[in-house]
Amino acid sequence: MDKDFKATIEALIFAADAPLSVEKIARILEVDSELVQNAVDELSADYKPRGMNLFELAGGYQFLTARRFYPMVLKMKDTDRSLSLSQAAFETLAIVAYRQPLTSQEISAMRGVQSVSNILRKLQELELIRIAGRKDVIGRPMLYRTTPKFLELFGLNSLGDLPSLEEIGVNES
Amino acid sequence: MDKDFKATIEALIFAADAPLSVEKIARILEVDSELVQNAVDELSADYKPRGMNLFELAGGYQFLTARRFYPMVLKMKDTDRSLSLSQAAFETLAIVAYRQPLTSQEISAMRGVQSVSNILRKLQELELIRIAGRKDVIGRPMLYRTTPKFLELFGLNSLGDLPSLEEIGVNES
Amino acid sequence: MDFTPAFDLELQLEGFNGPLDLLLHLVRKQKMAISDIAIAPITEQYAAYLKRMEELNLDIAGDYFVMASTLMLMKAKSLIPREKESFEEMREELIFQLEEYEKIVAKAAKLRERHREMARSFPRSFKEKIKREEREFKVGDNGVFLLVEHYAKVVERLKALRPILIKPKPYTMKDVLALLFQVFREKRKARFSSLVHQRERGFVVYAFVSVLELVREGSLRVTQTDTFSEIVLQRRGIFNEEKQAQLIARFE
Repeated sequence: MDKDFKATIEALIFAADAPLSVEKIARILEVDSELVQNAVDELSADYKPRGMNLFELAGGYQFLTARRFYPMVLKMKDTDRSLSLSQAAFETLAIVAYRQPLTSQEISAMRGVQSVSNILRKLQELELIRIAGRKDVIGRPMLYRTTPKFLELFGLNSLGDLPSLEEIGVNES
Repeated sequence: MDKDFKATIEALIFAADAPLSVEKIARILEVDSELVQNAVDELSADYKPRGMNLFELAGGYQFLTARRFYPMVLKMKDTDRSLSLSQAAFETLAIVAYRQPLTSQEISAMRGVQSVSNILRKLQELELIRIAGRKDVIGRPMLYRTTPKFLELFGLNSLGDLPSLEEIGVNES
Repeated sequence: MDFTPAFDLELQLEGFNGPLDLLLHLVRKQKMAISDIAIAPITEQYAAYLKRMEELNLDIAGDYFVMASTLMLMKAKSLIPREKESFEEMREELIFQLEEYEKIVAKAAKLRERHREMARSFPRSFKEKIKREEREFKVGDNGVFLLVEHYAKVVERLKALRPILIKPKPYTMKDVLALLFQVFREKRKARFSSLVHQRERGFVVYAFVSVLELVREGSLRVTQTDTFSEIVLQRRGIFNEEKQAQLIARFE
């Protein structure tokens, strides 16, 4: 079999967003499906001992990490620690960062939502914000502030290092 | 070389979301960096004739489809990874890349314009540049730097790989 | 090809990225080295380009005009013998700026080329889910920017939602006096509390000041039997239009 033909198919399957069917590959390459099927079968065998395998899924083919290397991949992903915050959580964190100290009611009002208590709890668990006293009004609601860890994670020396709205070309009022 | 060792590294690079450094692989596998480097070099050679190649980018390794299959992959995907940036944005990015870290005022002066804040914002949205602290002068203006993603998208392993002026054909006086 | 300035300009319109770009284009058109730049003719050509851009109703950024005025200042200095030194300094500065800019343009072109080349290779686009959930939070390279962007969004949203407050027109002394005159044209006696019933504080103050004034000049008599008890007002003088105008004039 032509090596480049196989390599082209390899490239297509690798770059596809979802499992790629033999028919679709045949259409792209303008060749016979049978030819593609043979190449895919060969590829599948070639990849058996490797780090990724060719899986037949949902009527198509897709490269996935070989199962036996999952423990190592997990170890890698753990060291990544790249958990991202939801939009809502990021927005809440931004409000606390810029307006601290403030109460959860004040945050809710700024975000135009009923409650932010779940998000605040999550941000507290991540040690990004903390309770910093109570406001001297009826009900004495708790006040929130960012933590030193917040500064550290965002690479800031102090809250004074937060970019101002003017600096990004937005008017405050 | 142990086949499984190479396959493990293959799996890690394949499963990572961004270029993976030799040091990080060595840490995960708890082996010597040199050993990993040898395996990566072998892998790199193994993949030369294939559909995807191992690219050295942003201080790490990443699988990408081989350039020669571009027309076929493009046919499948319709759109490539080209950033749609204006000439002014490319100039601004070049200034940041070659002169980092520097302030927006310094960039404006080099481009002979009053403000580059919109362009900087756009480049930040694309994660090509980032805020990297403040300059210790009056007003403490923000300093900008390029990101690893910039290196990745521009095919650079490190900032030292930026094309030199001789390479470009301009005399540095 | 015909290279009249206008035609040339229309070809170039989209292309200029700022005053330095335009200036560099003019220098190259003259086939001059940057270091040999002749300020007087370049100033004229630059001005002609701006004029043409205006004629074509192009939205020209202020940056172009700043450069135009710098060039004109230089041209003026070049004609005055005692400004010679200052002129030379400015010229050197401009040459340096242009030379640096030329390098940037070359670098930008090279970067663009590299990117175009790189964009021909595709990453694996399927995201496999091999992850444990309890992971620590890590901030990306753009964390601080995302923070201020999110905050900007909140502020912008609040701005959009802010109701447009229609401020109630404040009372003037004139309005309050007019009301008092109306009351005492009809009545001989009135309670202060009824005059200011459900009125806001400002109105009450104005009314009280007006009453004091009317008492001072003998038009009203005031009785209050006890501290904080009702103030009763009694008419003593004349409450007509003429008197009203006279009093208002006094307050104005």
